[in-house]
Amino acid sequence: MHLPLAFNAELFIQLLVNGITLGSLYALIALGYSMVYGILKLLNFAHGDVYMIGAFTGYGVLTLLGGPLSPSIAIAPLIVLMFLAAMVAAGLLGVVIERFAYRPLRESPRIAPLISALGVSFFLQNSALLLFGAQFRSYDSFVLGSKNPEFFEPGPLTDALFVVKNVNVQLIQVIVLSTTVALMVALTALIAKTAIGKAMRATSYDREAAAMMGIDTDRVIATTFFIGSVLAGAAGVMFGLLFSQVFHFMGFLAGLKGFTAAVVGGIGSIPGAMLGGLLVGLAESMAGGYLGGRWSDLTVFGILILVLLVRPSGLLGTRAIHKV
Amino acid sequence: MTEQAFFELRDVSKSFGGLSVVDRLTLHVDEGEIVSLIGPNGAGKTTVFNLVTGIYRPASGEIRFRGRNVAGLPPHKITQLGIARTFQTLRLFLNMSVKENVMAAAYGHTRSTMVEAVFRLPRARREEREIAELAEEKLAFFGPRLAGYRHDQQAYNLSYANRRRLEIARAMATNPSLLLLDEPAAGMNPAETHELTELIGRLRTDGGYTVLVIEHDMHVVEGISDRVIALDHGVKIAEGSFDEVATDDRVVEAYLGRQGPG
Amino acid sequence: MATGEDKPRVGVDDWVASVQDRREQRSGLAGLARRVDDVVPAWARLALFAVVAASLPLWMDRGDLFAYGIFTLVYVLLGLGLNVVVGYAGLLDLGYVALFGFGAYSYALLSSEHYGIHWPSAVSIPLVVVATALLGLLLGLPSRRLLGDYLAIVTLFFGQAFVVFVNAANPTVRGKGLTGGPNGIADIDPNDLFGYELTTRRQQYWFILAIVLLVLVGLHFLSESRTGRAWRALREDPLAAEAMSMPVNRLKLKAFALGAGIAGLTGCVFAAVLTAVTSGNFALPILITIYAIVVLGGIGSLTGVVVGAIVINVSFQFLAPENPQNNARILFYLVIVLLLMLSMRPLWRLAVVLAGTVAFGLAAHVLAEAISPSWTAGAVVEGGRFAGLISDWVIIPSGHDRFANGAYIALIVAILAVTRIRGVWRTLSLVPTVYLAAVVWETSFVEQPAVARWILFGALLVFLMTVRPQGLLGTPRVEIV
Amino acid sequence: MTLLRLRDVDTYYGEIHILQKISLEVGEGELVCLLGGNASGKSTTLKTILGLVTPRAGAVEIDGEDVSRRKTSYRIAKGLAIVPENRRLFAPMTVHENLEMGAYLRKGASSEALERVFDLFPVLKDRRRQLAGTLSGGEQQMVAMGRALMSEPKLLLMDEPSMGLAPILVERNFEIIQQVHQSGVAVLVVEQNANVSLSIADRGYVLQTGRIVLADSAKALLANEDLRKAYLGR
Repeated sequence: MHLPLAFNAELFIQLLVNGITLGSLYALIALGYSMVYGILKLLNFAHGDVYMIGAFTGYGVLTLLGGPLSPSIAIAPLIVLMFLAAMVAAGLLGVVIERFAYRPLRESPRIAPLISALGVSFFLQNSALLLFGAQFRSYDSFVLGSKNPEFFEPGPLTDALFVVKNVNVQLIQVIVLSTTVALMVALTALIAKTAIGKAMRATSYDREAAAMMGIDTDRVIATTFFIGSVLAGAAGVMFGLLFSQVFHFMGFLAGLKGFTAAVVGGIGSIPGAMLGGLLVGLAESMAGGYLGGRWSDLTVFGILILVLLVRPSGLLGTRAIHKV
Repeated sequence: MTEQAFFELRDVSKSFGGLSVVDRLTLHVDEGEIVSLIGPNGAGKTTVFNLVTGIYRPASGEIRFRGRNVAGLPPHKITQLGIARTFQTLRLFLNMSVKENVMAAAYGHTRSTMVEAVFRLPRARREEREIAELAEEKLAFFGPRLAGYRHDQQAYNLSYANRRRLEIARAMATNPSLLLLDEPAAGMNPAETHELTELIGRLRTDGGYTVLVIEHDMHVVEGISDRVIALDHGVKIAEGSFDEVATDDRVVEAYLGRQGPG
Repeated sequence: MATGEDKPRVGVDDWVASVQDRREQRSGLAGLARRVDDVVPAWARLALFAVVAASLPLWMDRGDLFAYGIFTLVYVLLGLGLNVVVGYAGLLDLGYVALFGFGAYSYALLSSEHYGIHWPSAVSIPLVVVATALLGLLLGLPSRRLLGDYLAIVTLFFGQAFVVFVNAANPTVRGKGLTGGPNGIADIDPNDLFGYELTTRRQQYWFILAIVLLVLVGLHFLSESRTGRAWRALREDPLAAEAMSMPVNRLKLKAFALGAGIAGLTGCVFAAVLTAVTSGNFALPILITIYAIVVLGGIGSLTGVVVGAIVINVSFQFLAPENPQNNARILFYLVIVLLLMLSMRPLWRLAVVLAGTVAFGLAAHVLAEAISPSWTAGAVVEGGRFAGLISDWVIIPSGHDRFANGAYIALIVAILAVTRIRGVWRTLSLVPTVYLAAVVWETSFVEQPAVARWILFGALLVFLMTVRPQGLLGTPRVEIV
Repeated sequence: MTLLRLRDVDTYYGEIHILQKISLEVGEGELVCLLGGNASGKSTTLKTILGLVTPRAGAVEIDGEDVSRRKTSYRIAKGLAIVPENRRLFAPMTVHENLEMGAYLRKGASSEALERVFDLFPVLKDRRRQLAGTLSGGEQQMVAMGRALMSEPKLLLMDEPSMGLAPILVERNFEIIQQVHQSGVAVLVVEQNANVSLSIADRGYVLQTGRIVLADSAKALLANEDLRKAYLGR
């Protein structure tokens, strides 16, 4: 094992850039957890698998349209199409899951929907395993749109958009980050300003009282699942583009980290999810770079424990005053 | 006031997110007294109970019980020292039987360990018997209302008034000397309220408890209180006999309204 | 209705007096099970279970005794331990299976060829149980601050960390990988009764049965003690429990430790029976299985755990990949019959479904053929005289593995959906569902029975929860507001 | 014209039979009170009216239409509004947002309705940007009332307007109920404080262990011997 004796600025910046991109991905997943938890107090274990299905949907679109080496349409619309398809598919899946696995359990003890969620997660994971096999499916985004496919030349996605201290910041990394930020801003506006956003807040605070105001809470909850799942679907495609591969088990760990990000940032808070996501992404990237890959997950775990012990309501969460 | 009161709050303050809920509150209860705490909604009455029972930790001040400062102790320790309460919102163990609810509260003054329980050793068996007797005795305090055939019913089957009674029985099973009752008459009809008024009296005469009670029903307050303390915005605005407090201008303005008591 | 004496007195609510009249009679199997559970005293149930269970080896062959008998008992033990944590104390512990694994690995280290240590069970088992209980205590520490789902996620991480540690970390101790990595540890000693080694399946079975009975009795006594009541109170309302003199944090740790101890004990007998351990035995699917057992039986009920373990393990072994495909066929017929029964009343619905299915199939077939002839080019597996008819009806693409897999998943989703909707919609959606069942069957089941089984299991969990969230023997929690 | 009618409603909570053949009605512009001890089934009756629980048998009619199988939002849109027990404000939202929620289904008319609510409770106008959870108990009660009036209901449901409130607030509450009633809105007061509610009501029902045991004019009920003993006390 070698210790970095001198501070290596290039390595650090590389890890920083990687961490931020990874973090924005976790932030998107975290939002889905956060929103669903906020409104139903339900730990939606299937959320990570919705993200996985999103990644596979993007893969499906890519394959249908000729694959990465010889796409039948231009790259920009291809990527937009992949995102759209994955977001819609994931969104619908989220709504279906809510309708059939969670809605019948609204009035049940807390453990019932949790077990149901585990069941859904299990179902989705193994379905993907059965359909797509255990091997990794390659997005090959590295060569996507390559000028010379025969020699596997890097495609435009990996072009350096700008350079910091000899570290290339790739186009795809900028796309991921800016998409995330745009989605966050849109979501914040939606929740703060629109009628459905206010209805969501009202429903998450007191579902029955919201219903008494004439708010169709079933629809509000379905909408929440839809939005959260759409974001997860987008994250799934991002993962595929960033790491060039998707697999049936990818949802489990990503889900755990997404939830960690949500908790660390403070459940129910949108900026909290972003912050938590970045923190988890950076921690994973830094731990992986400096300590070795096997420590990265344990580091994330450590952060979770630490934050929860010091600030149980998360960094940006509001401390609930328990009425007694 | 004696040098060392049975129970007293000295300059106790508590605020939530900058909002002061209890502000330098000082009050005392002597042994064997029945004292009522009144005041408008949000005056901080229930917060006082939460501070006394250790659910909240006071920002400053002392809560002294039999000469010992209990502020900052965990709730179960405070209960074991002899302060027990009921909850305004009713927090029974709904999916346990009536008798079990009372028996569970005997935890603090029983000692048998898990191992003794698993092997049914003599001490565990004896304590089980004692707990069961204790529960029956406390439930018997409420006469036919919580009579034998109800003991094995799940608590959620009870009517609202009976739930309030069961909460009192449960609190009694912790063997307290000070009972804090949070709106015991809420949700009771006049006949039941009348019965409750008598019951609180019996808590002192037959049970030997000292009682601090939060109540909105002025008939109850009038019927039971040795002394009444009125709070508003976390501050004591009046203290004295029922008649003194009920005619106090600030109490009338903030709480009773122009029609006065009743 | 309100005649004479029946007329309630104004001002007196007599809910309790009338509650038995107001409770509906539960119908069906679950209702019957509940009534039996209510009427038969605990000792009689235990005696019945003991007698039936003890007689098992007398008529079962060795393989079945292992698959149906020993495995069920292991699941019972695991369920009992988890029931202490989740059922009694209401703490969501998703790291439970790691404690089971810790017990198994610890026993393996103390009694196997791995390091050449061969301590007798009388030493190693108590040691392992205590160590696992301590580890459980450690795992329970976050429960002092964390509530509900937060605790669940932290413990889930712990479970993952255990698998990573065993598989990947595998630190070198005394010149050897401590946990054997992915290969695990083999050549584990059988349990022994003060020197007498339990080598036959019968001996092992009876040994585990004795442990199960002891644990059952002990837990029954414990649940009727001050600790058991305090746990239930804590589950109902932690704040009220604390205000009623119960040291909530210490009680949580006690539950964690006891549950862990039982898991450790199970690990010891499990490792000894299997003679080898690998991390796969302690991964997520097993955790979910244990939860399913506890939840299926009805959380908090000892009888429920036993019933849950029997139901789950028997159906698991029944569907095991090693078993002939016949079982899968029975399952499919069962599903179709069940679906049809759901729509039996009124009778015209059945006719509609059957006719609709036939028509639907023909239409689908024509459509598929029109799109691409290869979609219908596959051969029917069986069918005898009807082979021709069937192949004109179902869609069977040539090279149909992927298609069959998809159809299988779609079928399960469709069945789940059918159970959740009512009336005309149910009748309508039954048509494609029954058709799908036929397609799945005729395309000769799916390639990977193990995976297919887990899919079915996931769906069953959802189904069970949405239909009967309180489990078979659990009482629904009611609140009158 | 009957605004609200319950016909032989049977409601279950899990396995327990709560409401047994409940029938009641509220006419246009009427002030009716439903009396009963806590857990006599009053809240369940309200939930059945609102569609938060579904009756196994019987019908709920609003404005002559059977809405038994309709969603809560549909019923609210037909002119119901409720002031729930213990107010149930959305504490982390502003006063203004709370009021907006009351008019969730009538977005067009909300600014006018808002003015009317501010006329009724001038103090809320100053506090419109404040979070509802930080108001005093009395102000919260005003928000709850105002929120219900935002939808300009034909029938206002009041769940336990005196429960757990200081005497001064109870008094104010009933003044406002009368005021609303005089402006032509029908009101169904669900209460166990028979004294106050019967004194302002036209008619009343008494609910006991899930059954209606008395139904009469308010005057007759006040004179009823059983009722006096149980509810008017002393």
